[in-house]
Amino acid sequence: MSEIFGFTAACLVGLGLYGLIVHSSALRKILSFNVLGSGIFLLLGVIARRGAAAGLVADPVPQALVITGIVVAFSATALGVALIRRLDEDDEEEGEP
Amino acid sequence: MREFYLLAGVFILLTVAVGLTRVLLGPRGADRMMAAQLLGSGGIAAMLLTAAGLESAAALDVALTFALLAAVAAVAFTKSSGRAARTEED
Amino acid sequence: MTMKPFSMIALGWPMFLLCGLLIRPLRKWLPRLLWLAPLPAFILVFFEDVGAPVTLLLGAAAALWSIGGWAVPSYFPGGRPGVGFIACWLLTLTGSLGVFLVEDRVGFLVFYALVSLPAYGLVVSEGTPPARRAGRIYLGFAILGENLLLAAFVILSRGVMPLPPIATALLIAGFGAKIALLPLHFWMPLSYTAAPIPAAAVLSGAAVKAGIIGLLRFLPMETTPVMWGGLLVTVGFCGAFYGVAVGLTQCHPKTILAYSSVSQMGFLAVIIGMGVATHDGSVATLAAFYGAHHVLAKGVLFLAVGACAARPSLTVAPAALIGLGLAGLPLTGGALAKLAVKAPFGYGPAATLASLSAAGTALLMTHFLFRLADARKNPAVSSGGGLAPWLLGAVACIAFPWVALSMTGLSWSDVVAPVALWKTLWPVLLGGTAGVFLRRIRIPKIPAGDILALATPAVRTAQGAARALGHLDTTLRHWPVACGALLVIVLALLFAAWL
Amino acid sequence: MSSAALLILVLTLPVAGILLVVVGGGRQARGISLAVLVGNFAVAVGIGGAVCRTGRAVTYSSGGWTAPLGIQLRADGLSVVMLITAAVVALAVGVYAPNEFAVRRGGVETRRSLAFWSLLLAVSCAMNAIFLGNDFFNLYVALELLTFAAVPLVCLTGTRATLEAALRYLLFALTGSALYLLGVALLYGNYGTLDITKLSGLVRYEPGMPLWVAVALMTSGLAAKTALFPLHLWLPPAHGGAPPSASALLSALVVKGSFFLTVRLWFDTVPGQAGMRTGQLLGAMGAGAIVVGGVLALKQERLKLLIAYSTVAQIGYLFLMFPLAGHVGALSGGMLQAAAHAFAKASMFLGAGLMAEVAGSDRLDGLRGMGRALPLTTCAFVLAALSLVGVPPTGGFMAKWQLLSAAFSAGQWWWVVVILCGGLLAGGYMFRAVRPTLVEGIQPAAAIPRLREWVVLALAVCALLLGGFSKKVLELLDIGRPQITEMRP
Amino acid sequence: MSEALDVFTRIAVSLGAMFFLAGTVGLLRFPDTLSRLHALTKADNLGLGLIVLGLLPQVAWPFGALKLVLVWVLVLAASAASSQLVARKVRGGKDRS
Amino acid sequence: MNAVYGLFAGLSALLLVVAGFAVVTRRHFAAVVGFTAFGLLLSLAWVALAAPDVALTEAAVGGGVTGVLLLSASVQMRAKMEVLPSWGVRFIAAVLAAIVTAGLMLVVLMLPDEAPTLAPAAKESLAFTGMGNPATAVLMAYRALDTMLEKVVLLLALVAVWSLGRDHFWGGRPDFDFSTQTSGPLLLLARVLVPVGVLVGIYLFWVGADEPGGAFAGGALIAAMGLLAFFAGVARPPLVGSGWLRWAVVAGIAVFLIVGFGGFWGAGDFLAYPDGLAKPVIVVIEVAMTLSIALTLVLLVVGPPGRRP
Repeated sequence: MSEIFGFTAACLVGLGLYGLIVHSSALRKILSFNVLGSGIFLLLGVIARRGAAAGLVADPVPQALVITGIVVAFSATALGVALIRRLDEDDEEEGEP
Repeated sequence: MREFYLLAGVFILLTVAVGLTRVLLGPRGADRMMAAQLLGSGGIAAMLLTAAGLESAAALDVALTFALLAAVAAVAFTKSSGRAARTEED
Repeated sequence: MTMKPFSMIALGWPMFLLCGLLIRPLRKWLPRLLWLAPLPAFILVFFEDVGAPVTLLLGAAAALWSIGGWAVPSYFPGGRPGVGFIACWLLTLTGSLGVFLVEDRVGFLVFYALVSLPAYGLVVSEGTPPARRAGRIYLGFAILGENLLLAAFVILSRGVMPLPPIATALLIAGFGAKIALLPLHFWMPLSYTAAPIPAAAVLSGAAVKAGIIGLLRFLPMETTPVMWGGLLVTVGFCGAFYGVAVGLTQCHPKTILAYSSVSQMGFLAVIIGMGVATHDGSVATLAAFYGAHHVLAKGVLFLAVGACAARPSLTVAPAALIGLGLAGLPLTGGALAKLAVKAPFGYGPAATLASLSAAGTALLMTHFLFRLADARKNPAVSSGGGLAPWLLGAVACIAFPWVALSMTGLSWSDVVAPVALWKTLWPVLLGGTAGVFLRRIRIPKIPAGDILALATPAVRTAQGAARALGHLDTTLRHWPVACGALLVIVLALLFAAWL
Repeated sequence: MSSAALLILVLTLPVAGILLVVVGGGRQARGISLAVLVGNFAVAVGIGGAVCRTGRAVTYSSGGWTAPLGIQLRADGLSVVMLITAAVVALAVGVYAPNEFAVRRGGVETRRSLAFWSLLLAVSCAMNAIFLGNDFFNLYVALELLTFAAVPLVCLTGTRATLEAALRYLLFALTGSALYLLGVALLYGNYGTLDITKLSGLVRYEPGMPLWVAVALMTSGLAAKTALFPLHLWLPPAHGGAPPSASALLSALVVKGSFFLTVRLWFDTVPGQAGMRTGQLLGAMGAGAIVVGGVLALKQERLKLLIAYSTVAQIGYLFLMFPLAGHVGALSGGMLQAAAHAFAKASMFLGAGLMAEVAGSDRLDGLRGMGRALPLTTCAFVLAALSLVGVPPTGGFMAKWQLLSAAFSAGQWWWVVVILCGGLLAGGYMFRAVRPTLVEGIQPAAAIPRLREWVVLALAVCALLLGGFSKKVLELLDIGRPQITEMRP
Repeated sequence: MSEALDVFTRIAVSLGAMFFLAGTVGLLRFPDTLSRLHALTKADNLGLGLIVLGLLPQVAWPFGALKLVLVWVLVLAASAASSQLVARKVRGGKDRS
Repeated sequence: MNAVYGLFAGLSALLLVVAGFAVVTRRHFAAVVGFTAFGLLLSLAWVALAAPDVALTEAAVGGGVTGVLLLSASVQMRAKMEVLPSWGVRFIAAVLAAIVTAGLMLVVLMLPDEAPTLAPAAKESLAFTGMGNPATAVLMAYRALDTMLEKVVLLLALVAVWSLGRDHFWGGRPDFDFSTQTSGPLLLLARVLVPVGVLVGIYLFWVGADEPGGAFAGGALIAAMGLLAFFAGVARPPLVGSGWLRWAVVAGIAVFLIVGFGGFWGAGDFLAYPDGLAKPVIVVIEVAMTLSIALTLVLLVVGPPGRRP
């Protein structure tokens, strides 16, 4: 049954990739990257759920990987946004001397 | 009973998701924000129902977290410099 | 890199002198000490058994480097060439001697690179636009040759016997680029014309022999298939006559000498080719003997160009002796060399062609001598430097073949026999007479580097291709394109792996 | 502590250094970092010694939790060579780092002093983690660490162009690592482990489409981070615009991180299993890199951009090892190229930095007279160029030798043509870079500390020595390699 | 007893869901931003309240119940404050900092 | 079971619709709002996938700090509409993405029927760690090295963000939109929400050892509360040059390292926990980590210093 989420994950990956290709603004690329990342995490979640065994409802290892992955993805988002903001500030300074 | 919770949760989710069309329609930033707010409280409700439906105590904590964070995004929206939000109105 | 201990000293010594450049007070003196650099290698020749071909070539090369080194200060204002020139000189020298002494393949490539690449600094040291152009072309060829040899040597080191044809072809092409085999020759006239006279002397005399020793060592005459010998002979003869033909259209004595080098190296290739074609290993020594004579002869003729403004009388006559000697004037070193290599040619058409090429050499040399005589009035060509080194070189050039005669298996009686005398004399007479007549005729001028002029369309095509690649790069560096390419690569990899 | 514990030390030492730099502020940053980098080098050499002594790979399981549950660190010959290379380059960059990154005694911390030193240590840490990692997710974290260290290095000067380059780099690198992570997820889903050793045992018996999807995703993600043609969009502006110390790190080390992972994937995880075509595809991209990078390098007017495009081209050589996998010389040739390029390229970028400091810009036509103004640097420049062109006896030459040898024994002559063309192009663009420095000219007087020049020269000499000691290096590379019993059909 | 509670829960939860539906309709159909805001805040707070009320009998006492109530209180506070802020912003950005 | 199926299907559909909206829409602000909604749905999915730890982390990060980050960026964006490439490019991109998606779906179907899993191994070793939550055991014991490196990534991201500041502001405060003129509702919100939030954050990390929760979720929640406090003007972002801040930022990793090397002495291995003391030691690490994470996240969101010290 968790295959449904597996498919969703695949679609999210596709959506993220599509967004990454077509968007020209960096913010949207970051957003798409996050969608892509969520898809991957969701896939790991499905894999974890499928690995339920030994009385555990899910395999904890992929879940831990996802948590680590979320932190990394957030760091990436933060750095990207910081860069965007800085570029915007530069634009403003150039626009309003 | 558990089925009922889950179905109710899905119903609420779907309902508020329809409200998300506001995000699409706008016209103001505030409208979009409100739609997200609605999804926020709807999501919390769905989360509570799911917690009951799946008997997952931790989901309550998730709902709690969302309840705490519901305001933060709205505040971030209102406090961020209003320039872009206003330019969007015209 | 493997070599004998004494070789290490012989090659370490110039490197040691090179380090002297780092010490400021020594820097001033180093140009006057250049003649010392090849001495250990020269001495080594007499004590160490390195095989007859190497002994001959190395001895002659070391001698020429020493004489050339002696001449260097007189060609530069204040006797002080730039630090770069000295460094390049010493490096090229090390490489030039090293290729004879090193025993393993990788080591050979190292010294081969050393004799090829730093010579760029010698070619461009005058800094004029033609010198820079010549340097660029020279370097291009050096790198091309280096790359071809790299590939060839990798195949060699795999130890597959017999050698695959591709390896032989690569070897011939690689070394051919060094010895200016047709059609890889056009860098030579450009570089030798551009280089300062002592540099041109050592490059034309000693440095090119790296290619000869390479051919001798890596295309063993006993085992290389006959076909390749035929190829070498054909290409060599073409070069021998082509060099004469284009050389005759030139005015500058240095350019004429350079075309003579093209011709002579072609002839040397013929000799090697004959050895290969007959599977006769002893030809290697004969080729080396011929080559060794060419080392000294060509080297000192360049010095003659420089010296002739100072004392024309002391220049032109010995130069005539040496120049016509190259063609085989009886009782000169050249005649000995021609006689030594007579054997492999036998009596067939090859022998006739060889004699004709000797006649061609005589013709070209006559042309050169006239131009040399003219040059004494032209300060742009001859500065009148290096008289003493020139005279010493001339003596060495005339004496050397007699000293080394025993190594060729010829005896006195062979040399002074009337038949032998006639055999070597008639081509000289023929060529010389033709040369005198030719002076009356106006010969169309061909720019130095001849077929390079034909390369313009090729250059234009290359520029077009480069521009196209530039556009390709710009396109690929668009975000959507690159990102899409990423996905395409994923799919392509999957497709490739899965099938 | 056993010698295996050195593995954890080389990982944590730079981390400790980062913490100290952040806490101590910019004032002590230089001292702390240099001490840490020296220590890092010593430990790397120590690991090398341990590996050589035992003749086997050294492994360490953190916390005593063995794989697959825990994370294993593993140092084999490849790791050791790259560890030492990275340690040398990082140390050299640290010593070279100009005053702009230092704070005078008693001064206040500056933005750059804090950022530069912690990022330098972070690059070192990430490289070590990548070279030692034996777990694909652990390697993912290390890879991201590397990205986060590399991106801000690009825009340390804060000009608009570098900020844009950094953003572009960040986004593309993130896309690449996302694909890599997707592959990792699929690997785990199929085999239930991320440990390379374990995986290589499992995939031998259960290959299949999911495996190849994972491998394809990981490989292309890593190729994006390595800037393999045609995925090189971010490299020229990033490497060409960053401050020289940063460019040296980026070109010499950072791109090698993801490349090293590709090697781990292909040579350690699925050795001898991929069909002919995948290797050919990777090789074709490498060939494209060699040609396009080389031609573009020929067209550049700015020294640093030229060197950056040369990196694009040189990366191409690295990927020629994949079509030749399984033949003697392919792996060693690629790794030698990675190390030799690291030394030579670091030397060139650092040297270019000094020249730009003297000349005021890095335009090629403004470099005349450098030979007189900066003799040591020019000398290093020439040496490094020779290594990049592949002139004997440099490391670059030995690398090409190995690759050619593999190409011949595989009977794939087309790679020979590519390598030879690449050599000619490299000769051309390096000539363009070097020639102006050797021509007479007048340069404004600038006080460049001799030490900085010596560092540049030392790196170039390393590239040279790598060729001289290539036999030893080749022996070292062989230690701890999995025995590939089955050759490709 | 438990059945009676179940019935109560069902009724409360269903009512809550209806309020959400109403909120959505309001959000979509009301003519201007402020009235939409008005409809929304009322509806979703009430809806959530009803659901919390309905779930109260079903969770573990006292900790779970406390959390449930806390969730509602927090959402109330958040929505009260944030709708104020949004409203101010809509009315002319007086609150601009 | 049908209802669970319905939940899965409904959630999936919503996830796709919302994510599609966030990706496709041309308005930046709308996309960001959509993405926030997406985060919420995603946490629901995590709950449904029996991964409450992930759900908490996703909720705390996605709903809090990421939301603020993206909103502030989108509001600052000058151009409000996205300029998309031509139809052709979009079509090709869509086709490529669709092929990848289809391939992935196929792979999902081909996942082995008997899923390989480390759950038994994790369960078996759980007793040695003294913890009840296997996810935390993975994070803090089995794969503690990952967790440490990931914290270094976080720290490095902070250094990176700081390095984007301007030289003359160095050592100053981030120029985050904190209020100079505080309004009533906001103040109220800050006064009510922040203490509760911090409390809940501490609670989350505290129960993390045995139940879903953990340092990162707790830290992220506290960070969001910190941001709220800045918005309300109750607190101000710290000077980036201040010593305490630096110490606090590195505390988590430092404790990790100390414990790690203590492991050599106490248990013979790096990051090995002595018998019976595993849980307290881990809690010590988590305390330091929660502090560092909360602070780092706040600093990441508020950005580089933008005002003179």
